[in-house]
This record gives sequence, C-alpha cells and structure tokens, in this order.
Amino acid sequence: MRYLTLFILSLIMWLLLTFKLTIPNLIVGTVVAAITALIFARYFIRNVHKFLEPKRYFWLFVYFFVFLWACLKANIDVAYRVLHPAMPIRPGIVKVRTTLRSDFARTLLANSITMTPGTISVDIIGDDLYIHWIYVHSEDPEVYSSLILGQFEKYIKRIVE
Amino acid sequence: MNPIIPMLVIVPLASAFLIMVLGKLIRDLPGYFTSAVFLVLLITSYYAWMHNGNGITVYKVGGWEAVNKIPIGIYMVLDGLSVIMLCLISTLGFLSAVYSLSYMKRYTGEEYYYALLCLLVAGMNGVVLSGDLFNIFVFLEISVIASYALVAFGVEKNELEASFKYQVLGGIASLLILFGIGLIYWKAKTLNIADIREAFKAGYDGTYYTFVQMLILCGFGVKAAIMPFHAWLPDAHSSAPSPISAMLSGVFIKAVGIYVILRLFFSMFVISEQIAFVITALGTLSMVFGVFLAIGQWDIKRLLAYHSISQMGYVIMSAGIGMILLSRGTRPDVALLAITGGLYHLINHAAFKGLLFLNAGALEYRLGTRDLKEMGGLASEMPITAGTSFVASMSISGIPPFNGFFSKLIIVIACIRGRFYLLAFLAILVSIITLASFLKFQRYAFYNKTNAGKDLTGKEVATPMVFSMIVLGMLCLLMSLLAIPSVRESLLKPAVDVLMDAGNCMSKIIGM
Amino acid sequence: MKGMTTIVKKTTQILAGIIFLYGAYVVIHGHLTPGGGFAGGVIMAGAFILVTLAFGGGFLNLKKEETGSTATENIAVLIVIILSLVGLFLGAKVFFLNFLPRGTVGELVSAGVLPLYNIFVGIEVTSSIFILFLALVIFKEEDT
Amino acid sequence: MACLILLSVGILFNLFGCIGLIRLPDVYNRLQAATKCVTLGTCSILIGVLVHFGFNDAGVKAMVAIPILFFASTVAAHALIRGAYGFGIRLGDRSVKDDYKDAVK
Amino acid sequence: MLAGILLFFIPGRIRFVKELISILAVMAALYSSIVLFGTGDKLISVDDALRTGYQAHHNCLLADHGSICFQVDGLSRLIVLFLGIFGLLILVYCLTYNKGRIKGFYSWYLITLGASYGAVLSDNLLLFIIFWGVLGITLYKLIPGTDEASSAAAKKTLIIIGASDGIMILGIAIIWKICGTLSMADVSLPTSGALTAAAFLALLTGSFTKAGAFPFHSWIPDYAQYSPASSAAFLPASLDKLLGIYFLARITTDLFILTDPWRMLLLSLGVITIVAAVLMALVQHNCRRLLGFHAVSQVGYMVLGFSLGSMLGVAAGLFHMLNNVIYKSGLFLTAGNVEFRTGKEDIDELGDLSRSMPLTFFGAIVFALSISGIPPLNGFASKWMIYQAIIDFGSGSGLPNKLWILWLGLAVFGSALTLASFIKFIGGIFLSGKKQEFAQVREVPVLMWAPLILLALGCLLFGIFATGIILPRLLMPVSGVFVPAGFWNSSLVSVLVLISVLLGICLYLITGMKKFRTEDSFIGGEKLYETTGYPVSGFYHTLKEFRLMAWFYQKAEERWFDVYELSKRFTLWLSSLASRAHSGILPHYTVWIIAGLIILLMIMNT
Amino acid sequence: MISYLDIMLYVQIALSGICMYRIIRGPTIPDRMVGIDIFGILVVGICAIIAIETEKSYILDIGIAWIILSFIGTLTLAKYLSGKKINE
Amino acid sequence: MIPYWMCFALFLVGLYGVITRRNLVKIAISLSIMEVSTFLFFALMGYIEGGKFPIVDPAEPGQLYVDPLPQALVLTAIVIGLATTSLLMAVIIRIYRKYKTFDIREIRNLRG
Amino acid sequence: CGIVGYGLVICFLLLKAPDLAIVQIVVDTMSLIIMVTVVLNTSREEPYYGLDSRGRTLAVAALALIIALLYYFVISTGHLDAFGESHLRMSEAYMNGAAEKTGSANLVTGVVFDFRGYDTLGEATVLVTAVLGVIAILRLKGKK
Ligand code: NA
Ligand code: NA
Repeated sequence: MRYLTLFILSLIMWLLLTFKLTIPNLIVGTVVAAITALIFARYFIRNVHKFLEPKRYFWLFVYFFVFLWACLKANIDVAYRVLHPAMPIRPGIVKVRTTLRSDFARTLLANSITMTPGTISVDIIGDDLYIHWIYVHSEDPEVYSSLILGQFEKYIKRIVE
Repeated sequence: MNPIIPMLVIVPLASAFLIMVLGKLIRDLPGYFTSAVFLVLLITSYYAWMHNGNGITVYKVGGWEAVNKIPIGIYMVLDGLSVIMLCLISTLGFLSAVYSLSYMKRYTGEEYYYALLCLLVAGMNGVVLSGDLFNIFVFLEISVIASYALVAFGVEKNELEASFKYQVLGGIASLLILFGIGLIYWKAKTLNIADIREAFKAGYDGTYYTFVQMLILCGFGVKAAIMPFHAWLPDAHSSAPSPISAMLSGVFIKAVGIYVILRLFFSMFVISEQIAFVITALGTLSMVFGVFLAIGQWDIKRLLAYHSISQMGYVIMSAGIGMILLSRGTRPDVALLAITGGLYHLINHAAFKGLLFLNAGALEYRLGTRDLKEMGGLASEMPITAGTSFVASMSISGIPPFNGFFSKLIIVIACIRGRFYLLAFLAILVSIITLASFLKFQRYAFYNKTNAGKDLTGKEVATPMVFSMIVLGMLCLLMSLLAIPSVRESLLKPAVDVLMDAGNCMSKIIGM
Repeated sequence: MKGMTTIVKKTTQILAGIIFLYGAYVVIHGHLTPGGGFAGGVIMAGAFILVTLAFGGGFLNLKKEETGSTATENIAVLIVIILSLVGLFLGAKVFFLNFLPRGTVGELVSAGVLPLYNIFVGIEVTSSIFILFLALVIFKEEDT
Repeated sequence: MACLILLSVGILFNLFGCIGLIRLPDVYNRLQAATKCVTLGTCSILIGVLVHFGFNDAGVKAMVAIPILFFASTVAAHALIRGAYGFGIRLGDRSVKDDYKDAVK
Repeated sequence: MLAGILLFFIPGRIRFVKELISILAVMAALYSSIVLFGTGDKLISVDDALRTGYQAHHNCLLADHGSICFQVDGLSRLIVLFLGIFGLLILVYCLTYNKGRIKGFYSWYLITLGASYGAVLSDNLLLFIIFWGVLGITLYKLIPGTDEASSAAAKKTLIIIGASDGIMILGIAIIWKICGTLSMADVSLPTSGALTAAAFLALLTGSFTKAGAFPFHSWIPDYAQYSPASSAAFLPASLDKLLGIYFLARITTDLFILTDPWRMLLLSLGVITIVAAVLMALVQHNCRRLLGFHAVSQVGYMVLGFSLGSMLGVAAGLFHMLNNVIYKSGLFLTAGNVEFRTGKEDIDELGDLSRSMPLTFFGAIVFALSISGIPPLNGFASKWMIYQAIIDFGSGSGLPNKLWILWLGLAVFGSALTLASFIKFIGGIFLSGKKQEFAQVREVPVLMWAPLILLALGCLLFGIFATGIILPRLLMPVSGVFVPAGFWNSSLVSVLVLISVLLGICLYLITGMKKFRTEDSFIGGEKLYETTGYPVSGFYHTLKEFRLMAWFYQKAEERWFDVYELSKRFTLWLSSLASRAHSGILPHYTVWIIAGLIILLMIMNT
Repeated sequence: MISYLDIMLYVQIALSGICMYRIIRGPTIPDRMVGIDIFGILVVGICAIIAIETEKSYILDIGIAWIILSFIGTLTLAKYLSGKKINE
Repeated sequence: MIPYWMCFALFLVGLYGVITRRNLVKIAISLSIMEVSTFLFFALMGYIEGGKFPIVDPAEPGQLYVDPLPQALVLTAIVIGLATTSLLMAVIIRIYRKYKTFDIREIRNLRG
Repeated sequence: CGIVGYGLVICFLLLKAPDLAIVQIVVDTMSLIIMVTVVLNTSREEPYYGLDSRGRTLAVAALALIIALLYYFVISTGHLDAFGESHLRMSEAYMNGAAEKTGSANLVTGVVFDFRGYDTLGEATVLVTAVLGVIAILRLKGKK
C-alpha cells in the first residue's frame, strides 16, 4: 500500500516536473517512480489510506487560506518589529500543550506555528510543544496557548486525523 | 587509430574497479590480479617502445577530427618520450606490485591498496599519453589523489601528517596549475598542447607569457619536488609503504612532474634563454641542497627521499642546459648530449631509486625500524638485500660500471662542453656527497657490528620481494648498456628527438 | 531519542522520496537542462543522507550499506568504461564513440549515449557521496 | 503586471527579513524574522513566476517549489533553533520566559 | 686479445666465486692468476711494432669521439708484469691467511686484478675511468667491515676514492672539450691555460688519491690498519700504488707538459708527503697503521721523481715504485704473518718473535732496511737515483730548480726518519722483551712465508742488479735511455746515504733510548739487536713533546690534515643548517612555494 | 537599458550580500548558520527572477535543487549544533 | 579586467588563509576558497556579452551562446575539488585522533 | 565557510552557467556536510588559535607575497580579452551546430560527455579514487 501510494505520488511529481505527456516520458517516469517507491517506501508515512479520503483535501484547501492569512499577518508583524526604531521585542520560550495525537499532525502544527506571528517551534516533548516567541504577549499559559495555536489545531485535526 | 593507446589507460583503470568489486569476494585476488595486469601493461608498453620508433601516433578520443586544423576533441599522443615513460611506469609498477604481494600482508585493507595502486598507474599513464592540457590535469589529479591516499595508508601519526602536508602543498600546486591552464585558455582559447603552440605564435607578450610559465613551472615544480617547492617530498616518500615509495620516487614525480615540465616547456612554450636559465638554476639548486639535506638523515627512507630531490635536480639541470643551448642555437650537438644525459639519468633513477626503496622496505619489514642507528651487520643476515642495495648505492653515486655513472658522465660532459664549468663541478661534488651518504647507509645497515638487543631473524625476505629487488638490481647493470651509442641511438633517440625538435613534432600532431 | 525531532522525521518521510525523484529528474534530463549525472547524483545521495540525518544511523546496517554502495559505485564506473569502450569494438575503433542515434535535439530520448553516461555517472556519484558520508560517520574513536 | 507586483512584494518581504537578520539582537529573534519574511517573500516571488508563465512547465515547476520551500524552510528553522539551544546559546537579555530550560534538563 | 681475456675472465670469476669458499673456486682463481701472469710475462717481449695489433676497436663509448682501445706501451707493459706477479704472490699468501675473512674475497680479488689490467691497458680515458672506478668498489669490498672501525675505514676509503674518480671525470671531460679526443696517445697539453690547469689538477687528484700522496693520503693508514693484511698488501701497497704512479707517470709525461709552477707544486707536495707521513708513522703503535703511513711517505719520493721531468727522474720514480711495491707488500705480509700467529697488531703488545718466526723476521729485516734505503738493497738504489735526479735538476734555471737543496734535504730527512721508525717496528715486534704469551707461536705455513721470502729476494735482486738488468730491461724503454752518470761511484750520494743512516741512528739514540744498544752490521743483511724490556715506542713520546711537533701531532689527532675529515665536518655543518630550515611547519613550506614563485617572477621580469 | 526585473535582481543580490554580512560577522556559529539558511532561500528568489527574465524554466531547477540541498545542509548544521553524532 | 582581478584577489585571499590559519579545518576551507576562485576564473572567461545560456532551444536556432568549454572544464574541476576536500577531511579526522589538536604548528613530527 | 561557494553560485548564474551553478550548489553543500561531519567527529569546539608574534610575521610575509602576486597578475593580464569579449578558437565547434553533432540540447553536457568524455571518465575516476582513499584512510587499524 505504501509502495503504491508513493509510486503514484512520485509519478505525479514526475509529470509535474517534466510537464510533458509523451510516451518516453511516461515510461521513464514510471521506472523512476517505481525505483523511488522501492527505495523510500519504508521511510514513508504509515497511514496512507488517509490519502484516499476526499474531504481531507477539502479541509486542506480551507486550511491553506487560513494559513495564508496567518502567514501574512505574521510577516507584517515581524516587519513592524524589525522596522520599528525601538524594536519592540519581548522574546521567550513558552510551553504549549497540544491535543493532536498523530506525529504527522503535530509536525504540520509545528510547521504552521513556525510560519505564524512571532513564533518558532523549538521542540516537541511528549504532548508539549515548546515555542520560541518573539513577543511574549502574556505569561498566562491559557492565553498564549490559544493565541499561538489559534485555529490551526482544529483544521489540522480534520485534515490529518 | 591504434586501440592500444586508450587501452593503456583504461586497463589499469578498469582493473582498479574490478578489484573493488571482486576483491571482497576472493581474498588473494587483488595482488595477483594487479601484478598480472601490470605485466600485461609492461609487455604492451615495451611492444610499443620497440615498434613506435621515431613515430608520433595521435589517437583522437571520440573520433572528433580537427576543424580548420583546430583540434576539438582530446588527443592522446604516443611519441618517443611518452613511450619511455610508459615503460618506466609499467616496469616499476609491476615490480612494486609483485613486491607488495608479501610486503602488504601486514597491512589491512589490501584491496584498497591494490585498487589505489592501479589508479596511480592509470593516472600516470593518462598524464603521459595525453596531448591535452586539461586532460593532463585530470589524470594528474587521479594519480595525485591516489598517492595522497597511499601515503597515508599506514594511518599512523607520521603517515597522516605527511599526507596532510602533501595534500595541502599538492593542492596549492594543482590550483596554480589549474589557474595557469585558465590563463593559457584565456589567451590561446584552446587546450590541445600542439594547438596552444600554434595559437601562441601570434605573439609572446612578455609579462603574460612569463607569468603563465612561472605558474605552470611552480605548479609542476611542486609535483616534481624541485627545490623551493620540495618540502612535502621527504615526508610523503618516507611515510608511504615502501613499494609505494618506490613508485613515487621512481616514476611518480617524473611522470607527473618532470615529464610534464619537459613536455610543456619544450613543446608548448617556445624556449627562451631566460626560462631555460631559471630551470637550470632550479635544477642545480635541488641537486645541491637535496644532497646536503640527505646526508644528515638517519631515517633510511628520508635519506632516500632527499636523494630523489637531488637526483631529479640532475635531470632538470641537464634539461635546462639543453634548453639554454637550444635557445642560443649555437651548440645543438651539446644540447642533444645534455638532454640525452638528462633522460638517461631519469630512467636510471627509476631503477636505482626504486630498488633502494624496496631495499629499505625489506629492512623495515624485517627489523620494524627505519632508523639506521638501530641496524647493523645485516650483510650476512640479508645477503640479497645487501647485495642489491650495494648495487643501487653505487649506481646512484655514479660509480662505474653501474648505470648511474654513465648518465652522470654524459651530464658532466655536456656541462663542460657547453661551458658550464661550475655546474659540472657541482654535479661532481653532489655525486661525491651522494656517495658519502650512501656509504653511510651501507655502513650502518649492512656493515658494522650487529646491534645488541635486536633479535635478527637471520632470514632474507620473502621470494616476491627478493624477485623484485633482483630484477631491479640487474636493470641497474643492464641499463649501463644504454651508454653504448648504438643502443642509445635506437632506444633513447626517439625521446630526445621529441624534445630537440619539439616545434616540428607539434606541427605534425596538428597536421594529423 | 534516536535521530532528530518528530517534526524533522515526519517532514523527511515526505521529502526524501521527492528529493530522490528530483535527483533522478536532474540526472535524466542532464542533456536537456542544467545539471546531469553529477548534480543529480549528489541530490539523490542527499535523499539518503537526509534519511540518515533525520532517523540516525542506527537503523542502517552501516557496514553492509557501505559494502553495497562501494560495489554499486564501482560497477557503475565499470559500466561507464564499458560504454566508452563499446565504440572501440565497433567498426570505427573509436574510444568514447557516441554509438547510438542522436535523435531530435530537445527530446527526452536523444543525444545517443549521453543520457546513459549521465545515468551511470549519476549512480556512481550517488553511491560515492553516500559512502563518503557513511565513512565519515562510521569512523569511531580508537583506543590510542 | 500582477507578476511584477507579486515580485515586488516578495522582495520587500525579503528586505524586511534581511533587516531583521541584521538588527535583531540574538540568534533566536534573527531566525524568527528572517525565516518568516524570507520564506514568504520567496513564495511570493514564485507565485509571481507562476503568474508570469501561466500553467505550463515553468509555472508548474514554481508551483511544485512552493510546498517544498515551505516545508524545507520551516523545518530547517525549527532544527536550527533547537540546535542553537542545544549549542548553549542563551536567550537574549530582553527575554522574559524560558520554559524549555526545564524540559531539556 | 688481452682485453678479450679480461672481459671474459671477470664475469666468469664472479659467477664462480659466488659459491664462496669452495676449494674449487680457489683453484680456479689460482689458475686464472697464473694465466694472467703468463700473459703478462709474454707481453714483455712484445715489440712496440706490434703495439697497434693490440688496439681493439670497439664501439665508441660516447658520440663520435674516442674509440675503446687498449694500448700496450713500455709503461703499461711494465706495470702489467708487476700486476701479474703481485697478483700471484698475494693470492698464494691469501690461500692460507684469508680463510673465511671476507665474503667473496676471490671474486673481488679477481675483479680487482682484471680492472687493474683494464685500467693500465686502456687508451681511452673513459674506459680507463670505468676500470678505475671499479677498483674503488673492490677496494671497499675487500675490507670486512664487521666492526665499527673497519666499516668506518671502508666508508672513508671509498668516499675518498670515489671523490677522486668524480674529479677525474671533470678532468677527462675538460680534456675532451679541449682536444676533442679521449685517446691518451693523442693528448698532449701544455699546462698553461686555466682549463688545462684544471684538467691537470683533476687528473692529478685522481692519481694522488690512488697512490696515496698528500693531501689525499688519509685513507691509506685507516685502510691498512683495518683491512686484512692480504688486502692491505694487495691494494694500497701494491696494486693501487702501481696504478696511481702509473697514472701519475701518464699525466706528467704523456698527457701534459708541465710548467714551472706545477712542478713547484708537485715537488712541494712530494716532500710534504715524505716528511709529514713519516712523522705520523713515527708515533704509531699499530704496526699496520705504521706501515700505512710509510706507504704514504714513500709515494713522496716517486712524486719527486716524476715532477723533476728528467729521464732519470722518471726512471727513478718508476724504479722506486717497483721497489716500494716489493718491500711494502712484503712488510704488510710480515705484519699479516705476525697477526696470523699472535692475533695482535699493537707494537707495544708484541715482542720477541725473532726466534719463533725466523723466516718472517728475516723478511722483515730485509724489507725494513730496503725501505730505509740501506745499500745494497733495492730501496737504496732507487732513492739514490732520486737524489741524483734532484741534484741534476738543480742545474736548471727555474724557481723549483733553485730550491733543489731544499727538496734534497727533506727527502734525506724523510729517509732518516723512515729508518728510525723501522727500528721501532723491528725492535718492537721481533726483538724487545720476552713475552710469555708468545711462547707457543710458531712460524707460519709455507704458503705464507714463501711469498714473503720471494719478495725479500726480490729486494736483494733489484738492489744488486739495478744497473745491470733492471734499469735497461725494464725502465729505459719507458723513460728513455739515459746515462746514469756516476752510478755507484758518486761519493756525494754515498755520503748522503751514510748520513741518512747515521742521522737515523742518532735520532733514535738522542730521543731517549739510552739503554738501547745496537749492533749494526749491514753487511750480508744480518744483524742482531739486544734489547731491554723497555717499551719500544715509549721514546717517541719525547718527539711529541717538542712544541712545534706537539702542535702538529695534536692537530693531526684532531684530523686537521685529513681532507676527508675537513670536508665531512663542513658537509655536516651545511646539512644541519639546511635541516633546521625544514621546520616541519606547513605554513613555512607554503611560504617557500609562493616566495619561490615570486622570486622566479622577479627574475623573469627583469 | 536596465529593466525593472534587473533592478529587482540586483536588490535580491544585495539582500544576499546582507546575509553574507551576518555569516561573516557571526558572532556565534548559529548566527552564521542562520545566515546560510536565509541565503539559500534568497537565492531561490534570484533563480526565479532570472527565470522570468530569460523565459527559461530550467533555471527554476537550480532553485529547487538549492532548496533541497540547503535544507539538508541546514539539518546537518543543526545536528552539529545540538551536539549529536551524525549517526545518532 | 576588473572581474578577473577580483577573482585573482579571491584566490590570494584563500592563499593568505592557507598560510596564516593554524586550524587544519580552516586550512582546508582556505584551499576550497582558492578552488572556488579558480572556477570563477574559468566561468568569467567563458562569458560572452550578449550570449545566451548554453542550452539550445530547438525553437530558436542561430543564437549566440556563452562559451560552454570553460563550463565543462569547471564541472570537472568542481568534482575534483570535492574529491580532494573529502580526502583532506578524512585525513584531518585521523590527525585529530592521533595528535589531539587542530593546530598545524603542533603537527610537526616530521622535520629536518 | 560555505559562503564563498554560495556566492559563487550567484556569480555562475549571472555568468550564464547554470550547470555550474547547480553543481556548485550540490558540491558546496556536500563539502559543508563533510566538514561539519569532520568537526562533529572530532571536537565540537572550534579551537581558536590566537595570533602570536610568529603568526604575525607569517601574516606579514603572506600579505607581502600576495600583494606581489596580485601585482604581477595585474600587469601580465592587462592586454588579454576583456571580460565578456572573449574570442573563440576551440569552442567554436562546440557552439555552432554542436547540438546536432552530439544530440544534446545542453551544450555543456555535450562537451562534457561527448567532446571531452575522456575527461569526464577521469573526473568520475577521481571521485572514486577519493572515496577509496577515504575508506582506506578511515580504516580502524592500518597494520595487522
Ligand atoms: Na647503527
Ligand atoms: Na649499524
């Protein structure tokens, strides 16, 4: 199953890269994708059946825009802090507890957090995400948890779990 | 289009990879396989030597013919000079490989050793056969990298240190060469040696030309260990396993250093008196200081290594004298003599220095030390080592009737007939000090009383090692025959002609 | 914990295959786009290196990998040599002969034997680089 | 035109990122600023490319590049910041909180 | 023909004697030696007319100049004869003496002999230098070198010999440059120009080194001391002397035409050799070393003879050479016999062997008297001729001629000292003290004393028949015919010889041996010394105590007069200097490279 | 004539110059590494601009290659920083 | 000319580093700087004003391209550079194990 | 440390050498990885050796040398083809109709594998040689 998924993904990737639908290209692409699948399937994510559920793609699409917005905000925020003569920063590392179970979901969450306002995920230990925050708005765990995680957790849960 | 020419490079190259593939499966294969391959190379190159005559054979790789008389592919060129180098390489390579059969038994990772040895030889063959400047660089790097690794093959303190220094200095040299090649391409817009000569004909701008020449000279000077550029050599040559030392001193510095210098400065650049003077001066410098450094050494292989510098000084000096005379155009006969002497000495050096390093290896193999002070009285313990090393010592010191005498004789005579009295005197002086230092070697290793506390096994080394030493010892004697004019005429003349008449040869290559 | 954080591992799981594929793409399109055997080979090796980095070397049988890679590397070079020699045994007796039909410039299958060179050089480089990495990684302290 | 605007925006963000890289006091904050701004800026440029070429081989390539870039740069930033912490770089003087300290112990 | 035999012999012997000490090899070697001897003997009768017949034209060695050819003329014939004789005699001696001493002795022996023949007979200078060089190797190989001192001596010997060979190559190359030929027969150069002078000096170095004249003498005493007596007798005492003087004769009479400054130089070197070496000999304790210094000293006379340039001088030099070879190899054999039986070489430790080894003692007496120039032995005859030649030389007009009295005086002085030191030699070994430890010592086997006695007879015969047979038959063909004016009758010469004898005895007495009673009876060569138990060499310490002498000896012990030691010190100093520059620090080496590059650029851009 | 695209290209190059400043300046090793990472991303932008300028898609290949290798390189650096052996 | 001169200056910077650095790894880095400048030098030589990327588009024939030869040479040289660097690094690892230092001045067993 | 190499990539891009750019990227990253691996395998602290008097002398000498060298470079290259205006000789054949000759759209690949395929074989060999060397040097024990 993992082999097949990876094979198909690879083939799609190949076709995207070459962007040509000629016979030689297809043959070569098939061979290369097969080799890729053979070698790397054992490192590939486990629950590949989830790739087959369309609604996840829908949520992904939605999430994309949510994320884009957050991202833009993040950038403008950083730009502000950088350009401000006084550099209003208040950095620190905070601990946030996540409810996501699967590693992949957590990874996605961490990546998202990294791209959003003033935060970079430092580590995941157990259920705790450690986040470096450029401006620690609040010392209260409840407050900053919601500030940081925002809506991401919700969407990621729908996409991945 | 003679398919032998590319095969001379490809065979050792392919066998290196075959060894790596098969070596793990069959334990004793690498050594015997390598020896067999080198034997084949040996036979092939001697065949080429006998049949090449005065001719120049050009092999156009990829079948790319010249366009408007401008070569566009890589040319492989087999002429008198390169064929002699090929013979040297394969002879010493074969003997070293045979010697290694028992010598390398104490090392781990034999298959790596033999693969690297094959690559070393392949690289040198590539350099020698190449008619393309950049191609020379590439094959130079193959053999140089193999030699870096082989120097460090023992992975002990000294080996590693030597290899590191060698790599850094060699790296700088390679970069100077590469930059020089770049500069040449900048002006000539071509890489074929013969074509570069053509391209330069448009005009030799003083400063540019000298700058390029100096970069090239300096770069290959490091590889050839000419005097101010020599510092890596004693470390590297003394640290490598002995058969490799024999290869490095015997042919490596010649194939990737001296040969290329001769090739480029005779054939590619037009000889000027100034550059000839510089080359002569460098040769003399190495000749004189190398020997002074050698005589103070107590480590056999270090002593031998410094002598390599000194002996190569002879070769370069006489080639330089040849260049001076050629550029003056007054005494072509003396120039011929000088170049002949230089080449002859180069060949002789391969025999006797290779042999000496093998002797040193035999001593080290038996005694576990290279320190002369810890040896003694080995003449009766190891008669063949003692005998062959005596032959080689006398040969390198220029004592008749061994080959070294004749080449030095020719060089001295050329010096005097060309009115370089000081150089002749220095050559003799160096010869004397060489003799002194080799008698020191003889005295402390083979004569003298046996050092107490050393457990001498009283055995000669194993048969393959003995075989290699005896063959080289015989060569030291046999090569005296090259002094006989008719023999010299047939064997050395083609090589000398290549250098004497470089312009003509180059235009022949272009015409092919 | 072996290897790097979960975040890295999970990303690696997805990216490794893509990187390898991309390397293969660069190799195979060597005669059409920039890159070729060498660049692509290193990228492919990068995929392996990435996996090793992220997951740690523990799950690899390093000695076996190294032996395998060495063999692969040498066989690949041997094939390159054989390819270069094929011309020597054809009628022309030319070393490094491009003995296949050239095809149309710009097509995937064109340029005769060059893509084959690219592919085998790519394989060679992949295993070479991976061995380099492994050899440096495996190297342990010794008691001296 | 849209392409040029996207490109300009991208470059502007890159500029902010770089300024951050210069101005901010410690490695963590620099990473903060730089990763975010530069990644987004570059994504913006790539989208510009996509817009410029349309949906052909070049545009698709740019499109493929975006997720790769996204994953790569965020994970890289994460790894770096963790590495920096492991390396023993303390948080700057102005930092207010360090929960991670206890976790690593 | 001879060349063919030689070239055939050498490899044959090598293979043969590879099987070392086998009796077969010994016999074969003996046989070959006899053949050589016979051949050599036959050559004597060969007329000069036949000379061209012996020129074997082979391939020329280098380019188009100088063919390999052997020439046989009077000089070489003479030398060849003696080579054969000594080759045989010493080989016979070796049969017993040498058992197991040196590996492959016989093969080296034969190679030596062959190469000597080759050197003497070759006309081409290149061929000559090749044979000459081979002799250096065999010289080296004939020392066992199994201990510290002898291996050092071997090394020193070959270095000095090799160095002289190298310098000779220079000379030969210069000759070629000037003359365009390498045939000795065709070369005749006046020593006026700088180049010619250099060539002359270079070749002179070669001959001086081989013969062992000052300042290249220092290998001889070492070699004599540390090699087996047979080797010492064979090489430094006979073969090398023959060859060195042969070559000296060649260059002074044949290749070059000497001018006054060079004559002056040669004369000075000659007398310095005589006096300095004999002074060194006086203080030696080791009998072989003592003989070694005498071997040097005697060369001085020959050099004197040749440098005079007159026919008489040349004949005298040659004659002295022959005589010297006879008695000096005899003396070495004597020393060898003594050592063979007692195992000792130090004069102080020996004594009272005259009864136990009468034949050896007899030989020793004859040789000692001969070397000291006591009539009617051969040493007297040749020394006398040299004095005569010097006196004749005094009638010339050049500066060296004016100084004739100086040359003569020093030569006589040296002769006197020689006598003094041989009194010590004889006294110390055979006479003084009764040492219990030597009670068991017996005479040596016949094969060892026979050559000795033959040589002693040679001394007598050469002395007695000097004018009658030896000079006209052997020497005149070489030097040209001369009239030995006043031979045997010259009162001046007789007085000089007498003075030298008396002076020697006086010196011996004055310097502290008051109790030493001598009864000299020169008639019939019989004499008896009765000695006290006094250590014989003790009195020579007195000599050392003169201030000038003291300085001289001190410096000599520090080896200030030894070219070898001087240059060794200088070389090692330079070497350590250069070594120190190789600091092992990589950046320095990098700087060398770049600095070298820039210096080259500077040179090229001037 | 310098087009607007050229200006953008030069600005982008100038930005990577700023990165270089950080890389050279330090002060700590992680700082330099951050610089390297950012530099890598900036180059992708450069590639993209050049691709637009020349209308060649293959320039983007270089960009993608850079992303990938910069990623691997940064991970190595990060691992170096965190003090783990590579094969841990 | 100035680009060439700058390029050579970079070469010299590397050289300066090789001479003055005492850390083995830094020496290796300096060497690779020298290498890099050499590559740049070749690439500079191949550049032709107005030349296109040396990749032929069959749609637009007859274009002027930059000189592909120096690029091919550099390609080879780069690989060689990587090879030498990795070998150097292997030796450096071993040296550190044996000598316990990176200081080139203390690595001087071989002298004289 | 890798910065110079990365800077070089930009230069390559500007000099229209995409092949070089891509290869330089991969190689430089690999060098970086290798160097980091080395430092990891040895010591984590990058030791800093201060400039003492000997070091200063050396630095002055080095400075003098490189200035001299730069001077000679400048005076000797003044008259050569200016930047961007190089004429052609050998490469003429590589540009005009070469794509048809080799079939490779990428001219550099054409040169690398066809016109100068022999060089490339050498290049591949160099890499394998280095790999062999690295493995050989990193053996745990040199002698039995
Ligand atoms: Na010793
Ligand atoms: Na000893």
